Amino acid sequence: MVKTAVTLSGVLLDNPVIPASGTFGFGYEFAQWYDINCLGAISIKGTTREPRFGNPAPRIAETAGGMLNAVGLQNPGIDRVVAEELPKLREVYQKPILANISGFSLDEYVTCCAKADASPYTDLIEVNVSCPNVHHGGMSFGTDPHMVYDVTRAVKEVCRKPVYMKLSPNVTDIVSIAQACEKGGADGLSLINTLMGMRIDLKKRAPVLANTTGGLSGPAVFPVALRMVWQVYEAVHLPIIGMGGIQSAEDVLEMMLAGATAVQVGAANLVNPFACQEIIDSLPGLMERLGIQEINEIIGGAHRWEKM
Amino acid sequence: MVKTAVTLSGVLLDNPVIPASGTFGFGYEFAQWYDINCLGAISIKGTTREPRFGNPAPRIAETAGGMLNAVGLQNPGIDRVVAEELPKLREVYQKPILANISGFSLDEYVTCCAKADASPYTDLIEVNVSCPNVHHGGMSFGTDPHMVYDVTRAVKEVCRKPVYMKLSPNVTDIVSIAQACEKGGADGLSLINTLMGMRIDLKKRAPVLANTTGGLSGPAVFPVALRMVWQVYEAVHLPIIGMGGIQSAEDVLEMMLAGATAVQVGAANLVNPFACQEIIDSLPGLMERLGIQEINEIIGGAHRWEKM
Amino acid sequence: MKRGKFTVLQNKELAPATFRMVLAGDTEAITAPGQFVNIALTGKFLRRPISVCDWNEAQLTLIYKVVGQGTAQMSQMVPGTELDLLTGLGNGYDLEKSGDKPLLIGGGVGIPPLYALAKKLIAQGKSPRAILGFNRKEEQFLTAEFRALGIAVSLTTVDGSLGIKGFVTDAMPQTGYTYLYTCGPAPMLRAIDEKAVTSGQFSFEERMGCGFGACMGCTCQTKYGSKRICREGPVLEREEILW
Amino acid sequence: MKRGKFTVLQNKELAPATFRMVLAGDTEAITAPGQFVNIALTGKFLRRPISVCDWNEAQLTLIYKVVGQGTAQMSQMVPGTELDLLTGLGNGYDLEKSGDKPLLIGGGVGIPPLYALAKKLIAQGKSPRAILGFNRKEEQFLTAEFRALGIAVSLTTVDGSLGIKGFVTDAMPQTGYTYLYTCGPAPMLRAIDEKAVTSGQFSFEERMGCGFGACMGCTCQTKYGSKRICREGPVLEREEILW
Ligand SMILES: Cc1cc2nc3c(=O)[nH]c(=O)nc-3n(C[C@H](O)[C@H](O)[C@H](O)COP(=O)(O)OP(=O)(O)OC[C@H]3O[C@@H](n4cnc5c(N)ncnc54)[C@H](O)[C@@H]3O)c2cc1C
Ligand SMILES: Cc1cc2nc3c(=O)[nH]c(=O)nc-3n(C[C@H](O)[C@H](O)[C@H](O)COP(=O)(O)OP(=O)(O)OC[C@H]3O[C@@H](n4cnc5c(N)ncnc54)[C@H](O)[C@@H]3O)c2cc1C
Ligand SMILES: Cc1cc2nc3c(=O)[nH]c(=O)nc-3n(C[C@H](O)[C@H](O)[C@H](O)COP(=O)(O)O)c2cc1C
Ligand SMILES: Cc1cc2nc3c(=O)[nH]c(=O)nc-3n(C[C@H](O)[C@H](O)[C@H](O)COP(=O)(O)O)c2cc1C
Ligand code: FES
Ligand code: FES
Repeated sequence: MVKTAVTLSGVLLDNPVIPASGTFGFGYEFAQWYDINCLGAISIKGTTREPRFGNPAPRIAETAGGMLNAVGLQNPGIDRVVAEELPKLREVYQKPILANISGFSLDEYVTCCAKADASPYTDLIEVNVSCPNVHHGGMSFGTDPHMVYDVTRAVKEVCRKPVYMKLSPNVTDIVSIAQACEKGGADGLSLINTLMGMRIDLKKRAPVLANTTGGLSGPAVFPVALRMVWQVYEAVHLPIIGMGGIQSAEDVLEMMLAGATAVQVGAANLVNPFACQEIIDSLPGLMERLGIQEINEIIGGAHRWEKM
Repeated sequence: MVKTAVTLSGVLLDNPVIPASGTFGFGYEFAQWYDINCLGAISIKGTTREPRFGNPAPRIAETAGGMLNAVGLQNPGIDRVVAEELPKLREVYQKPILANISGFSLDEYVTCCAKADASPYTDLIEVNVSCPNVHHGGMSFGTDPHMVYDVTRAVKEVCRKPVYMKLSPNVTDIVSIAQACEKGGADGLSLINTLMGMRIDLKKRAPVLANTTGGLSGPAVFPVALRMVWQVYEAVHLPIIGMGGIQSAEDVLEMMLAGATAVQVGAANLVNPFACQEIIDSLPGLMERLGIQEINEIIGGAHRWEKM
Repeated sequence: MKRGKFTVLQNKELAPATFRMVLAGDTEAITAPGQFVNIALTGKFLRRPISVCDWNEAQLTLIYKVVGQGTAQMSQMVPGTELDLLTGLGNGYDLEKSGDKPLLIGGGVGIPPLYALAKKLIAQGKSPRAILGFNRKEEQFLTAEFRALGIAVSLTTVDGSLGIKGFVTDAMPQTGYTYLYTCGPAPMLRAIDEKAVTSGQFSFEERMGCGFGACMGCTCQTKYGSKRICREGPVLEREEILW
Repeated sequence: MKRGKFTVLQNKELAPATFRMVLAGDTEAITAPGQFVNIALTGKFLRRPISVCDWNEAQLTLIYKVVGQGTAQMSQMVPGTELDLLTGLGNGYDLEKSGDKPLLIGGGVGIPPLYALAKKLIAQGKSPRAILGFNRKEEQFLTAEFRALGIAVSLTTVDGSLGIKGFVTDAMPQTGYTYLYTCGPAPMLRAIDEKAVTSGQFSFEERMGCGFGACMGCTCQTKYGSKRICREGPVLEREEILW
C-alpha cells in the first residue's frame, strides 16, 4: 500500500487533496454528493469581517479550458461563519479545515484571522491577499511585498494556528512576494489565486461580467501555477499548497514534483462535483504505476532531477 | 460589402489579421499552403543582431488549451534576414511586413532596429521587449517601465518607420509599462507576448522543456490578453495590436471591441496552417451577422457601451 | 441531485434553431417541474443548464435553442450519443400554491418547463390555462402538445403571424386566474409582473459556474436576502423579487 | 504537404498497447517512406506526429503505441471516425543511397516506417535485410509482414523470449551490408552508430509545435548547422549527426 499522507505545518492530511476556497462552499453541501471525510482537508469560502453580497450578475464567464469568476467574496461574515457554518460543517466532517480570510484593511485581516483562529473547528488560517475582484484592497495587498509583509506580521501576531498566505499570480515577481511572506513569519504559502482576465459579449458589445474583469481559473492556468510553485520552491523554505487548474491525480503529482506539499482543486469541483473524490481514489493506483511508495518523497522532486 | 481595412500608424492593412512573430517563420513557407497575400500583414520571426541557435530541445510542451514554447529566438541574425529572408518573402508577398526585433542590450536593439528600418521591405518595426525565454536581457527590458522607456526612446531615434513595442504579460501593472512606451514616443503597442509557464514529465520527474520554463500561448491565454488590451486602451492613446489565443473571427472582433486596431494570430497557425486564411474568409460573414459594416467602428466598442 | 449518463434517443428540430432532445437515463433526482439539468459538453469547460420540459421514470425531454457553440454542438448529436448530466437541479415550481385556475405564461424557450407543470397541475385536478409567446409563426413549437392536454391555450406573436399580435402580456386577462407560473426572458417577466393581479412564481436564468450551489456564481438579491438561482431558484416568488 | 480529412477503416491492437490504424483519404502528398503525418485530436491543442508505415493512392497505415492521453484517445477510435491530418511531412528516407544490400534496423515503434522502405527497396531490385528489436516476445508486431516480403529478418528481444537475446546491435553484422536505415529510440540509434561500418540514415523524434517547419520547435544541431526534425528531418545522414 502506497502512503498518501502529508503534513502542513503540523496539520496531518490523509492525502494532499484539498478543495479550494470558493469552489466548495462551506463544505457541507458536498456531503450530498459523497462522504467528504475522504478529503485531505477543506478550504472554506473566503470570509470577511462584514457579510458581503459580492458583485452583481453575471459573475461567471466561460473561457477555453477555464472560467472567469467575479463572485466578489460573497460571504455571511466571520461571526456567522464561526457560529453557524463551521459547526454545520463539523457535523458531517471531522478532517482539517482551512479558514480562508480576506480583508480590505490591515485591521480587518487581523480581526477576522483572530476570530477564525479562535474557533475550535479551524486548523489552519489561509490569508487571501490576492482576490482580484474587489476594487479597494484585495488586489493591492498581494502585489506589493511591503504590504504582504505587513499583513503577514500582523496576522501572525494574533494566530496560534499555522498561517498560510495565499498569493496572486498577477505579479511581475512572485518570488519577492513569497520572500516577504517568509520574512513576515508565514508558516506556509498557497499559490496561486486566479489570473485577471475578461470576456466580451459580441452581441451586446459589452463585457460579459458585470464587474468587467474576473479571475481566470481551470486547466488553462495550470502551467502558470506550476511555474510559480517551482520558482517559489527554489527561493523560499516554506511548505506550499499548490493550485491552479488541477483536474486529475496526474496534475497533483506534477504540482508536488514542482514543490507543493499539498494541492487545492478549485474550478474542477464546479463542473464535476465528484472531482476531489475521483482524484483521491485514483492517486494510489497512479503512484504505484509510477513507482512512488511515499508521496512525501516526491515533493519538489523535479528540482532534484535538475541537479543530478 | 462590409469593410475590413484598418490602418496602423499610416500602414494600410486590407484586414486586421496578422500572423504573429515566431509562428509563421519568414512567411514564404506558408505560401505552400495558401496565397499569403490575403493577410493583413505579416510579423516575421523575432530577429537579433547575431545569429542564434536558440534553446536545446525539447522546446515544446502541450498544455490544456495551449502550448509552451522555449524556442529561444532561433534566427539567422538581422543581416541575413534583411539580405535573404525579406527578399525571399517579397517574391511571394506584396503586403505589409512587420520586422520583429529582440535584443540583449540597448545597443543591440538600436543596431537591429536601424537595419530593419532601412530595409525597403519592412513597413513597421515591432520591438519585442518581452521574450521570456532568454535569460539575460529579454525579460527584464519588458518588466521595468524605465527600461522600456529607454528602449523605446533609443529605437525611435533611429527609425523612420512606425515603432510598436511588444509587451510582456508577466507584469503586475501592464498599464504603467504601456505608458512608459507612450512617453518614450512609441507609435503603437503589440500585446501580449507569452505568459511564463512550465510542465513536468511525470515519468522522468523532470521539466518537459530543456529550458525548464517556456512561454504559454494559445486559447488558454485569450482572457488575459483581452483584459490587458482593455486596460491599456483605457489608459493610453496608442493603436494596439492585440494577440494571445486568437483562433476565430469571433476572437478577432472580441479583441477589437476591447481596443485592438489589428490582431495577431500565433499558436493557431501551428495546429492549423490555414488558420489565418480561414479567419479572414469568415470575417465578412460574421460582421454581417452582427451588423458591423465597417470594422474600424468597433475598435474599443465595448468601452463605449460601458459609458452609455 | 444526481450525476448520471444519459443516451440521446431523439434530437429533432421543431422550429428554426429550436430542438427537442429526448434522453434515456436515471431521472430519479427530478422532483418538480421547473427544475433543470446541467449538461457536460466535450471541449467546453462549463456545463450547459437546460430546463426539463417533461420526464418519466426512464426518460427526460429538453427543448433548447441554438444560441452559441454549446447548443450548436448539442444540435449535431445523433441518437446513441452519451451525455453526462447533473439532474434534479434547482427548486422547481411549487404546485401547492396554484389554486384552481392557475395561469401559465411562457415566452420562447421559457415555454418548455411549463409543459410538465401543466401536466402535473391537470393530474392534480386543476384547470390551468396557458399563454405562449413567439416572435413569429414559424418559430412556434410545443403548441400542439399544450393543446393536446385539453387546456385553453392563447398564442401571441410579435409580428401577428399567429394568434394575438404582440407580447404575452397582450393576452393576459385582467382577472379570472388564481395564480401565475411564468418563464421566459427577463424583460417579459418584468412586464408580466407589472400586469399581474395574483401572486405567482417566476423562473429566472443566470450564467452559472456549477449549477448546484457551490460557487455563488448565480446569486441575485431578493427582498429576503441573496439567493442562488441554481439552488433557491430558478423559480422565485413574485413577492420576493427585486426588479 | 497537404491537409485532409481521413476516415478510420481499421484500428486493431497488434500487441499490448500497440495499434495499427488504417485510414482512407488523399495520400498524394506522401512521397517517401520515413515521412510522417500530424494528427489533430479533439480536446488536444497540438497534433500528434506518427510515421507512415505503409500507403497507396487511397489509404495509409500507421502503427502507434499508447504512451499518453492522445494515443489512448486514438486507440478508442472506431471505424468511420473522421480525422484531420497533415500529410507528406518531413524528408523521409533517400532510397538512392541504399546500395544493393541495405540493412534496416528498427526498435519498437521505430519499426513501422521501415516497412514501406523495405517494400520500395525491393521494388527497386535491392536486397534489404532487417533487424527488428522488441522488449519481449508478446510485444512483437509486423514481423510476419516483414517476412512475407521475402527478406531476411533477424529478431531480438531484451529478455530473449524471441530471437536473439539482447539489443538490435547484438544482431548487427560486422560487414556485408551496403547502407544503413534505422529508426527507434535515441539510445538505440546511438548504439547503432557506434557499431555501424557504412554510411546510413537515422530517423529522429522530437516534440513538435507544428510539424511543418513554421515554429522552430523541433530544431537540433547538426555538423552542418541547425535543422528542423520536422522538415530537414526526421531522417538525418549519419555523417551530419552530433550525438
Ligand atoms: C436554469 C436555466 C434553464 C434554462 N433552460 C433552457 C431551456 O430549457 N432551453 C434553452 O434553449 N435554454 C435554456 N437556458 C439557457 C441555456 O442555458 C443557454 O442558452 C446555453 O447555456 C447557451 O450555451 P451556448 O454554448 O450555446 O452559448 P454561449 O453563449 O456560447 O455560451 C457561453 C457561456 O454562457 C452561458 N450562457 C449563455 N447564455 C446563457 C443563458 N441564457 N443562461 C445561462 N447561461 C448562459 C453558457 O452556459 C456558457 O457558459 C436555461 C438557462 C438556465 C440558467
Ligand atoms: C516524426 C515522428 C514520428 C513518430 N512516429 C511514431 C510512430 O510511427 N508510432 C508511434 O507510436 N509513435 C511515433 N512517434 C511518437 C508519437 O508522436 C508520440 O508517442 C505521441 O505524440 C504521444 O502522444 P500522447 O498524447 O499519447 O502522449 P503525451 O505524452 O500525453 O503527449 C504530450 C505531448 O508530447 C508530445 N510527445 C510525447 N511523446 C513524444 C515523442 N516520442 N515524440 C514527439 N512528441 C511526443 C505529444 O505529441 C504531445 O504534444 C513519432 C514522433 C515523431 C516526432
Ligand atoms: C467561483 C470561485 C470562487 C473563488 N473564491 C475564492 C475565495 O473566496 N477565496 C480565495 O482565496 N480564492 C477563491 N477562488 C480561487 C480558488 O480558490 C483558486 O485559488 C483558483 O480558482 C485556482 O484554482 P483552480 O484553477 O483549480 O480553480 C475562487 C475561485 C473560483 C473559481
Ligand atoms: C513557437 C513560438 C515562437 C514565438 N516567437 C516569438 C518571437 O520570436 N518574437 C515575438 O515577439 N514573439 C514570439 N512569440 C509570441 C507570439 O508572437 C505571440 O505573442 C504569442 O504566442 C501569443 O499569441 P498566440 O496565443 O496566438 O500564440 C512566439 C510564439 C510561439 C508560439
Ligand atoms: S451556479 Fe454555482 S452557486 Fe449557482
Ligand atoms: S515542429 Fe515546428 S518547425 Fe518543426
